[in-house]
Amino acid sequence: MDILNDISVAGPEVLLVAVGLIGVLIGSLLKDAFNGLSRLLGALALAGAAFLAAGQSTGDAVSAFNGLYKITPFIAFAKTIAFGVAAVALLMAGEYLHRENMNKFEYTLLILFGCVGMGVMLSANNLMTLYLGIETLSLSSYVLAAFNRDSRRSAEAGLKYFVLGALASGLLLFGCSLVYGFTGFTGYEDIAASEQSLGLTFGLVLILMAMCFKASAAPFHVWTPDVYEGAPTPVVTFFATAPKLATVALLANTMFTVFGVYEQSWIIIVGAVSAISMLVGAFGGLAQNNIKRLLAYSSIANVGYALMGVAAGEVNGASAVLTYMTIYVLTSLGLFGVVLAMRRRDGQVESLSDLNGLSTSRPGLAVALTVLVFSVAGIPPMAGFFGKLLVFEAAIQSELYWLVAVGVLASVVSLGYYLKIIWAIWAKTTEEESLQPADSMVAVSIYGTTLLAFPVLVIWIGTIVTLINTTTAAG
Amino acid sequence: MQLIAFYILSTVVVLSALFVISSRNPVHSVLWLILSFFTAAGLLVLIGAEFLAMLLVVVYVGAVAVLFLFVVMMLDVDFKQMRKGFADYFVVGGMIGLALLAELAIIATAANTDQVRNFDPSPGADTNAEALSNVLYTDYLLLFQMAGIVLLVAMIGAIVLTLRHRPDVKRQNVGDQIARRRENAVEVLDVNPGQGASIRKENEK
Amino acid sequence: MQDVQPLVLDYLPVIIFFVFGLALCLAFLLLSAVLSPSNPDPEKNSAYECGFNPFDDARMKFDIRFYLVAILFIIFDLEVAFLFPWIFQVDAGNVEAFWSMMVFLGVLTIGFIYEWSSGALEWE
Amino acid sequence: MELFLQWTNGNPWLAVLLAVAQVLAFLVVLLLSIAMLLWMDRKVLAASMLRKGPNVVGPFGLLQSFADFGKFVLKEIIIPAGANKTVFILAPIISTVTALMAWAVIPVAPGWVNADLNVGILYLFAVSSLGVYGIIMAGWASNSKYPFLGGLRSAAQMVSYEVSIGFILVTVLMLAGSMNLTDVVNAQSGGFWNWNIFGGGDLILIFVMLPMFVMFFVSALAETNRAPFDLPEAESELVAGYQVEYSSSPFLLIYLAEQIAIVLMCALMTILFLGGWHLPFFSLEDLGLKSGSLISSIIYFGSFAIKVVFFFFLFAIVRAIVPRYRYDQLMRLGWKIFLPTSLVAVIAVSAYVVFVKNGSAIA
Repeated sequence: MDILNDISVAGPEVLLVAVGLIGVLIGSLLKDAFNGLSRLLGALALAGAAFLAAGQSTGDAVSAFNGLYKITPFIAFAKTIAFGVAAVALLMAGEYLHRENMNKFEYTLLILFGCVGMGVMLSANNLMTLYLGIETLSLSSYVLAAFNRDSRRSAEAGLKYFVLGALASGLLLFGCSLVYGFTGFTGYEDIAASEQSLGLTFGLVLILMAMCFKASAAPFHVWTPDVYEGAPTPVVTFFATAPKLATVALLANTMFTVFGVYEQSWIIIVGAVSAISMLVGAFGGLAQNNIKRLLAYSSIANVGYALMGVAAGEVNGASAVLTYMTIYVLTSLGLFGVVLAMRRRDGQVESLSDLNGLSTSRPGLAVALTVLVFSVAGIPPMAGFFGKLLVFEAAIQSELYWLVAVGVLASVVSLGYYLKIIWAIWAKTTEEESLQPADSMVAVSIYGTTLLAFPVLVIWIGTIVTLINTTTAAG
Repeated sequence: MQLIAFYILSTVVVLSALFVISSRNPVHSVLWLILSFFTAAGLLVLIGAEFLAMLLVVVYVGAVAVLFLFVVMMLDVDFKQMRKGFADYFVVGGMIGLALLAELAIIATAANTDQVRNFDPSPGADTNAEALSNVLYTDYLLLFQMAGIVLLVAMIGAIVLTLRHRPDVKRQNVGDQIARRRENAVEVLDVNPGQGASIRKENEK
Repeated sequence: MQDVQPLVLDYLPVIIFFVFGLALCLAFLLLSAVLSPSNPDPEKNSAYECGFNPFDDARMKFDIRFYLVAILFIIFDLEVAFLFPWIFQVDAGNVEAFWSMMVFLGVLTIGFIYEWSSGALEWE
Repeated sequence: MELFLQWTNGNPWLAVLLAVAQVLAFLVVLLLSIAMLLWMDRKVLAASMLRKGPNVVGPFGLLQSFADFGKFVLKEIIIPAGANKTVFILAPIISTVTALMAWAVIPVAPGWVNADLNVGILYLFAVSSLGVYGIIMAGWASNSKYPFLGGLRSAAQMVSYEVSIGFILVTVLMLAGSMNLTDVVNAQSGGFWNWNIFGGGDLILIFVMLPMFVMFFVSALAETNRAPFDLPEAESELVAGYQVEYSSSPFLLIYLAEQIAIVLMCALMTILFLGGWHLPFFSLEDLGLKSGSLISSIIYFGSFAIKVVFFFFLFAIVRAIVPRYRYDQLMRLGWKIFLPTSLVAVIAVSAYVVFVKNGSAIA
C-alpha cells in the first residue's frame, strides 16, 4: 500500500501526531491527573521520534505523499537532534510548571504538535508543506509564549511574538506566491529546475526574510529579547533549542536544495544577515542585565555564526551549520537549565547580579555555568570553539574573508558580556541568600550538557563531525 | 467588459484597504476590511474561481471578520492613545511599504502575461470546486491532514488562553434534573390539625 | 459582453439584486426623511434607559466567552469548508477520499471531545 | 443569462435589461408575498390566543402590512445622540440588502431562478452568515446598554447555529452530489419518497434525514432569532435588544430583513428537504404537460409556494406555543447536541453513499 509507505517515511511525525492525539483524549478524560504524566509520555514520544529520525539519517533520500514530503540524511539528522533536545526541554519544565501554577497537560500537547510542525517544515518538499509546517510550529509557539496567562509579561510576549510572527508568515506567503506565480510550481524540484526570473528572485528574498525572522536573525530579531524575557523560562528553553536548530536547518536546506542553482542571488544576502546578526548579538548583549535577555542576544549572535556556514554554500557549509547548531543548542539547554535553577525561596530570579557569589554558594553550578559560557563564547578547548572553527573554516573555503573578519570581531566583543557572567560568578560576593538547589531533571541536563561541552569529550565532537560529514555527503 | 469589471473591483479593493489603515474609528476599519474581502471575492469570481470566492466570503467575512468586529467593538482600547506613536513609525513603515510597492512594480513589469492569460481555474473538471476536490483529499493528503492539525492546535490554544472557570456560577445539570424522581424531592406527611409539621433531619440527606 | 465568461455572467443577477436591494433601502430612508417630521429634543435623542441618564459608556468590556465562541466557530466553519468540496468525492464513491476525510474529522472530533471536557462549551 | 442572450440574438444590453426586469418582477412578488405572510403570521398568533388579529384595514385586514408600512415611513427618524450615525444607518441597510441578495439563487420553479450558480448552496451559506453583521452593528452603533447586550447575544447565537447548519447542508449535498440548488431539487424528483426528508430515495436514510430536517428547522429558528430563540430581543430582559433605539424606516428595514430571512429559510427548507417545486405523487411531465411550458411552470411554482407557506405557518405556530429558551440552554443545544449529532449524520450519510450506493469496497 502506498499510504503505509508514506506513513513509514513520515514515521517521526506520525508517531508524534498519534501520541499527541492520544494525549488530547487522555487529557480530556483524566484532566488534571494527566498533567505530570503527560510530560513523561511526551518525552517518550519525542525520544521515539528522534530514534526513528536517527534511523533515517543513514539512508538515502526518500520522498512520500506525492512528493510533498522528502527526507534526506541532512534533514533526518536535524530532526534527530531537534526532537531529542525537545524531549529534554520538556522534562526540564516539570517542576517549574508545577511551582508556577502552569502545570497543564496542554503544555506537552503544544510542544508535541509544535514538533510535528517542525518535522513537517524540515522535510517539506513543496512550498505548501513548508507553509503548513511553519504555521503549526508558530501557532503552538505563540500559545506557549503566552502560556502563563496570569502574567502580563507572558501575555505581552505572546502577543508580540504573534503579531510579528504573523507578519513573517505574510512575507512567506507573499514570497511563495511570487515563486509560484513566476514558475508555475510549488514543488521544490520543479522550482529548482525552472529558469530564473526577477519575480523568482524577489520571492526567494521574501521567503528568506521570513525564515530569518523565524530563526531570529538580525535585522528581523526585534521580537527575540522581549519574548525571551517575557515567556515562561521552560518555554524559552524550548524556543532557544529545538525550533532554533530546526529553523536554521530549514533555512540552510531551503537555500541549498530549492534555490541552490541561484546561489549567487542569496549568498550575499545570507552573508549580510549573518554579519548583522553577529554584530547585533555582540553589541546588543553588552548592556543587558537580565540573563534571559542576554541569552537572547547571544542566540542572535549564534544564529549569525550558523548563517555564516549557510553563506559558505552547500558543499563547504552544510555539515558545519549542523555541527555548529547541534553544539549550540546542547549548550543552550544547559544555559537555560541554569536560568531555571536560579531560584530563591520566594521565586525565580533572572538578573545578572543574582549570580553574584555563585562560586561560594553553589560551586557545582558555578563550574558548570562557567564551562557552558566558555563553550558558547567559543573559547578553546570547549565544544563551542570547535563549532565556530568549523563555520569559520567553511567561510574561508568559500572565500568569504570579510565575513570571517566580522565573525572574529563579534566574538571578541561578545566576550565582554560572557566575561561579565564569569566575573559575577567568581569575583563578586553577595549578601542575599543562596539559590535553591536545582530540580533533579534540570540538574541532570545542566551537568549532562556541561560534560558534553567540556573537552574531556573532544572525541564526541570528532564523532559528530564525522557522522554529519558522512550523512550530508550521502545527501 | 470583464476587464472593466476587474478594474472597478481592484480599485475598490485597494481603496478600501487604504481606508482600513487610515480611518480613525477601528470599527470603520473593520467595515472597510469587510468590503475589501468582498471585492476580493468578486475578483476571484472574475477569474472563474467561484468556489474560492464563496469560501473567502464564508470564512473571512462570515467568521474571521465577525471575530475582529467583536474584538474592536468590545475591547475598551483607547485608540487615540495608540495612535500617538503612529508618526514615529510612519517614516520607517512608509519606507518599507514603498520598497515593497517598488518591488511589486518591478515584478509586474517582468511578469509573463501569456502564462497568466492561459490560467485554468478548474483543471480537469467542470467546476472549480470539483477540480479542487479531485486532488485535495488524495494527492494533497498530507496538506489536508496538516490543516486538521493546525485547526486542532488552534482549538487547544484558544482554550488554554481564554477559558476561565467561574466558580461562583450555578450550572444546569440536565442529567440530574431528568433523573430526579418524586420520591427524592417530595415527602408526604400526615399532619395532625393544630400540631403542624416538623421536618425530620435524617430525611434531609 | 462577448469577452465575458459564461460563469461570470451567472453572477450578474447577484449584482442586480444588490443594486435593487440598496435602492429599496435608500428609497425607504429617503421617503421617511422627506415625509416624516423632525423635531429632535435632548430627551428624545437620549439612549433608552430606566428613567435616568446612563452612568457610563454603554460599550463595556465583555465576557471573554463570547470571543471563545467566535474562535471555535471559525474553527468549525473551516471544517465545514473542507466538507463542501468533499461531496463530489462521496458522490463518486472515492474510498480514499472518504477515509482521508474520516481521519480529518477524527482529529477534529478529538479536539471537540477536549473542548467538551474542558468546559469550553458550557455557558455559565 | 445565456438564455436571455439567445433570445436577444446576442445583444448584450437587451439581455441585461431582461435580467433586470426579471429581478424586478421577482422582488415585487417576493415583497408582496412577505406582506401577506406577515399578515398570516399575526393571524396565526391571534388565533392561538383566541383573538381576532388584524381585521380593519382591507378585507380581513389583508392590507394591514401596507398600513404598517405607511405608518413606519411617516414616523420621525430618531438617531440617539451618542450613536455612531454612519454605522447606525448602515446596519439596517446591510441587513436588508444581504437578506434580499440571498434570494438571487433560489429556484422557485424549473428554470425560474435568477442566478443559477454552480456553488449556489455555498453562496447562500455565505450570504446568510452576513446577517449577523446588521445585528452587531445595530447593537454597537446605538451606544446604549440594551442594544449592545442584545447584539452580542445575537451574534454568538447565530454563529453557534451556523456550524450545525453547515453540517446539515453537507448531508443534503451528498445526496444530491452537487452544490447547485437546481440540481438539489431535481435529485428529489419523482415523488415524495424521493424527498430528502424521507432519505432522498433511500428509505433507510430516513432515520438520518428526518432528524436532520428537524434540526435544520430548529437551527433556522435560532439563525433568524425567532421564538423560542428570540433572546436578542427578549422583551422581558432586554426590552427589544438591538432594535431598541430604532424607529421609523430604519426599524422597518430591520424588521423587513428579519422577515425576508425567515421566508428565505422556509424556501431553503423546501428546496433542501421537501423536494422544492416537485409534486408529491407524480410529475407534470407524466401527465403529458410539456416541460418548460408556462402552465407547468406555474403549477410547479404553486407547489413550491404552498410548501413555503406551510413552513412559514410552522414558524408562526412555534412562536405561539413554545416558551423562550434560556441562553445557556440555547448554547448547549447548539454546541453539545446539534453539532455532534449533525457531525455523526455527515459520517453516516457519506458512508452510506460511498459504500452502499456506490458499492465501493471498504479499503
